[in-house]
Amino acid sequence: MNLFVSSPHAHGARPVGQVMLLVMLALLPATLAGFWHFGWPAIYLWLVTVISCAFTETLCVRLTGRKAGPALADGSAVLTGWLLALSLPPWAPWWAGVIGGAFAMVVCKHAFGGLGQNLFNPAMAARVMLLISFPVEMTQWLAPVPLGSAEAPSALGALAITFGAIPDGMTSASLLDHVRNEATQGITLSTSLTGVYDPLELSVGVRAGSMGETTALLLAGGGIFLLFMRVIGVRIPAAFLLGIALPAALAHFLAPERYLPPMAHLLAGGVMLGAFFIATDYVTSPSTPLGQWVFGLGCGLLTWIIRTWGAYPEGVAFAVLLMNAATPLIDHYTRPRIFGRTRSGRSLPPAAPKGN
Amino acid sequence: MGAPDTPLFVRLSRLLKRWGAHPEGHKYPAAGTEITAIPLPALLTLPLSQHVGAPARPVVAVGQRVLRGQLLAEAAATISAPIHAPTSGTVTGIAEVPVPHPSGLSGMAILLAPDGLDEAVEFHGADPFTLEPAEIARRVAAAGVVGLGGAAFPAAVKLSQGQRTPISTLIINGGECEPYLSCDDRLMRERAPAVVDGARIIRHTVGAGRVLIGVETNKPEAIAALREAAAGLEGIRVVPVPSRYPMGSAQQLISWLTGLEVPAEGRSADIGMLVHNVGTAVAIHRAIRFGEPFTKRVVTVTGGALRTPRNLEVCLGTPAAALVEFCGGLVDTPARLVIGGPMMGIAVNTLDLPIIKGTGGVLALSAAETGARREEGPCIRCTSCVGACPIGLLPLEMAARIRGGDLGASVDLGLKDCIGCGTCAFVCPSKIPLVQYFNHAKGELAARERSKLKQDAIRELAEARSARMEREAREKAEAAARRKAERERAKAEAAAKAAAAAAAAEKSASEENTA
Amino acid sequence: MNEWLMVLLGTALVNNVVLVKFLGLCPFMGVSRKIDSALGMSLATTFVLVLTSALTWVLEHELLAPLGLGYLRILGFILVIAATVQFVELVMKKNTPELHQVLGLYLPLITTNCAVLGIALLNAQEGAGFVPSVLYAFGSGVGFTIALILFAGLRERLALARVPAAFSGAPIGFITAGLLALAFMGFAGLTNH
Amino acid sequence: MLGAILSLSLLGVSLGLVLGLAARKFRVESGGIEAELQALMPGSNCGQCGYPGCAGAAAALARGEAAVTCCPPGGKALAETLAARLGVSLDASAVAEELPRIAGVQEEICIGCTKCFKVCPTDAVLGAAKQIHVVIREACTGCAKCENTCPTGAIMLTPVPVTLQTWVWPRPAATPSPESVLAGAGAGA
Repeated sequence: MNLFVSSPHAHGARPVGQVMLLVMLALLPATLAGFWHFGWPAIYLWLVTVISCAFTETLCVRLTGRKAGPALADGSAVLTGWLLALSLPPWAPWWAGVIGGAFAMVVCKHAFGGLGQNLFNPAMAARVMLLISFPVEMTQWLAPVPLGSAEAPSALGALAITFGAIPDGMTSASLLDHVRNEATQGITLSTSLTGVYDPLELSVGVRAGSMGETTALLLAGGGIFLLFMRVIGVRIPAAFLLGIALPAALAHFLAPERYLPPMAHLLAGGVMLGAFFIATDYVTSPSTPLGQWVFGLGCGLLTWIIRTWGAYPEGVAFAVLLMNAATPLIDHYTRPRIFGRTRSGRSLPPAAPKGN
Repeated sequence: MGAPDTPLFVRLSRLLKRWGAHPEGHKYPAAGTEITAIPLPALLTLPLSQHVGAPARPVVAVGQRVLRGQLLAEAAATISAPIHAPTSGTVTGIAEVPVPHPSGLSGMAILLAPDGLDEAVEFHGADPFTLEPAEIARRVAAAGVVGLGGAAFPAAVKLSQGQRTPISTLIINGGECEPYLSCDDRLMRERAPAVVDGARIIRHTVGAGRVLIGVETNKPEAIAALREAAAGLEGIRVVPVPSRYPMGSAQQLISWLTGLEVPAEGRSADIGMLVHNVGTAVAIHRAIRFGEPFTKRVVTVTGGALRTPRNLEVCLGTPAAALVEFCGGLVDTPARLVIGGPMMGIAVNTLDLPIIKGTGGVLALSAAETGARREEGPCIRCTSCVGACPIGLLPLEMAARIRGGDLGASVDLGLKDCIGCGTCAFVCPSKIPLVQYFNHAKGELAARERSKLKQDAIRELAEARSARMEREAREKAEAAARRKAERERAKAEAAAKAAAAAAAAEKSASEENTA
Repeated sequence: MNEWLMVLLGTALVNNVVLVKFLGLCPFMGVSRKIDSALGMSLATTFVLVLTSALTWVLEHELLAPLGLGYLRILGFILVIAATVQFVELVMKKNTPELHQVLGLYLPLITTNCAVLGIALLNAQEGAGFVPSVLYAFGSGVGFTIALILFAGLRERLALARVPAAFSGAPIGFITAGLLALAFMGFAGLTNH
Repeated sequence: MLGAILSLSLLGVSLGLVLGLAARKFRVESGGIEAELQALMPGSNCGQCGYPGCAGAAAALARGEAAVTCCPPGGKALAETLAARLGVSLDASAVAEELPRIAGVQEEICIGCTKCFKVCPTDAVLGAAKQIHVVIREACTGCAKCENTCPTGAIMLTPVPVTLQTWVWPRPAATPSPESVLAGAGAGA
């Protein structure tokens, strides 16, 4: 029996490992759809990335003199690898997954002290690092080639893609890339979007993009599952989606020829993945209720700004990183009101009792 | 929810702010058993400090025979409470014994060996409505009644407080939001008329207009019984409140029932509210109507490692072991023994501890119930604790700063507003002992405050000493100077005398010469 | 109007003085432990930046250029900047002692803050007009402020993190700064439209 | 060349003039940090810091010679206050959390020599010649001066016993071996 055991003497929380498992469960449908859309190379890339994360996590934990078992068991490393894989071009070369995974684990997580200590979302930081360092490989999208279709590479042939190079003529542009390219040539949206933009197609993933970008519907479904299971709160995803939809709607209303419709913003690119799975990362998002609204809105708004005016066609990863950087500040300035105090922290005045 | 006259916007805001937690109740089977009295043990141990405030001062001698209800120790200060003999017997000692305290340290206690005769002193009951409020408060104080909701704050202090500030609403707290405990539940079911009468006495004492009895919805029988007892009585309303921890905290209950918040640096009386626990109401009822001092209470004895959980009425001072034995003993080695409820109770490593005024439960929890003992994990900033905190604090940030040794920063974050309810630690997926961090910091800050006071006192002493030394030195120097001056004057005088004498001699010589 | 906004945006975000141009790293690492002092420091720097860019513009265009003394630019600028900072410190000490207490150690740092000299030199090199020069300096100050305050927030959290000893202190500070710079790459191209 | 020399000299002289005038106009009496520090010290002049009394320690602190942790009677609280005032960082764990100790008299061997109460800086020892001395616990700083002068070893420092009133919850033990090999307690130097 131990003395100095503090109350409470009962616990009612889901352990960390279970939380991570639920997130993975929510990601599963979209991932499977991604596998189906992009075939074996995508599966290999996913495997390589997850293994890279798990391996580097083990290495780091061992280096700090602890047992790797418990650290791996919480599933956070696998989840990071998973999210990173979902945000990469599905036919990216193997080394992208390996370098990205190692960067995420070593530089973004364990240099800061491991789980719960990092300041930036490891998956997104790795994604941005890869994009900046290897812009060519990181923008080679391709139209879905569903498993079993004629163009789909076989399990063996796919090895040549993941560990070699993408065969010529396979690449295609994602919607956002396409719009960006057309816009630089002065082509108006109504022309450039003809035959390319179909909300239905985008929501089921028949579009070029990364695995986690294409099946918006399944991702949103997974997100709603997490909301329902109370793994994530509603504030960040709702604010994220609002933060991108509102300015997009306003701009599209004012100049439909220049600005994409809000639906396209919501369904294309990594918004669904970002809003439900990336921005909601506990560690790197604010802890105050108001701060979570600010954070989500900021993510959405920055995404829209970068997509609309920036040099990069997709801004989710940058927006999340930028808001990660602002998280401590947001927390600092959005402390909740304490019971019995005003927002500024002064005690409430004694109220004269009402006559009865 | 039937919270009366709560503004609509407050009710709507509750949908957004869902503080608290929903621990598993575990109220049954104990809640289904009637309150049973247990036989007297061989020795009653009555700690002098069973309440908030100064320990009581013994007024009996070792070897003295006392009767039931006789005063054993008197209140030693304004905030203190007397202790009475629960039965007749002999005082066998006044000594240091282990008391229920998280430190496991000992405290002074009166040891009373019952003689089995249970002879009582004469009690003087009265009709409360003919008594002056001040007289009621005095009698409640003399009966040693303390708040039975857990804090054990002397009840009479709150009653006389009510005389200074106008009280509009009396709230009787039947929340009993702690899991496992059902002593208040049984009290309300079995002694509803006493609860209601106690409430009426308190209302009379403080001059409150209305009485709200808040009971969590998981106690429908208690609500029914109270409603029956209060039927036909003007201004007494039984209000069901949602079962949510910590609804039984006075501030949360007030806020839920009236929509008003107690100022952080004030008391509930500041907003015209007074809260008393149902057990306290019954104790006040007995103290006034029958003149009985507070010497017995209902205790829930339960837990997965106990054979037959039940509610017992026991004399104060009975060892917890006797209660457990009466309930058939343990079926299993308990993972943890707890005095009080599982959320705020204290873990102990022995059952040889007396039941005191504030003890609501004795729990023998199995390993499955405490949750497999796992080490503290890193904080993943999931903010469960932020959502759960009924006060609106940021437990994760406070704990991080305390861990880093920056107690001042944790105070800036609102450490002093923490009520220690444990909801944050309950919902923490990493099992971080948040409550211990906060208790450590609060204790450490109090210790620093004490040492600062001591240092200020010491500084004064040191300054007084150096002033004294200076004065002494000065006086010495002055005295020396005086003596020196004296000596010199004497010397000078002597010299002058000698010179005069010499001159005189010379003169006379010359006179002689001239003569 | 729009053009000026672009200058501001460009200097504050896209070509952030600290995170993209890597100027002024000394106060960036030195005065970023507390959000409050970071705020004071960055406001002071912004003030000095604007003031000195105006003064150095006058110096450049009224004295050095007419006399053909372009080669004395660095020397002259340093002289003016140092004197200005000293002056600001004196005024601050007198009028806002609290702020001075916080910044006391760091104010002289502004003298050697290469961002201040750098911006002045860049302005002179590009031969920018008076208003664009001041605007450019102001935008740089805003960028410095944003970077410093963000970084201060991050470091306040870092102070509570269980950073391995090998990384604790400056190393993790630089890693964080690097990741922050990575995030700022997202602003690239914002002013091209 | 001449122009360069002239213009730079002119610039320097005029700037120097402005600064000189400003230094006069905005002159601020330098605050007595030493006095401020001395007010924070316990004031018992016990000498445990190794400086001549609290004033000496305050002076040393102001010069940056003494460590903020130099005052044992002040303990952790004083160290933190001093660190905050002087703007130096204090590793809270570095302050030895020594149990406070106070003096006590063993009646059997006390000979009533009065030496101890003559040296006590806070008058915490009471007694008279040939009488057994008593220590007032509230006034004792634990400076050990009495212990050192007592000819019979009757006065000794003992740890203050922890009571129910003074007991403090211990800080939860940190996660077992958290990065114990590579880890430092805090970061952000």
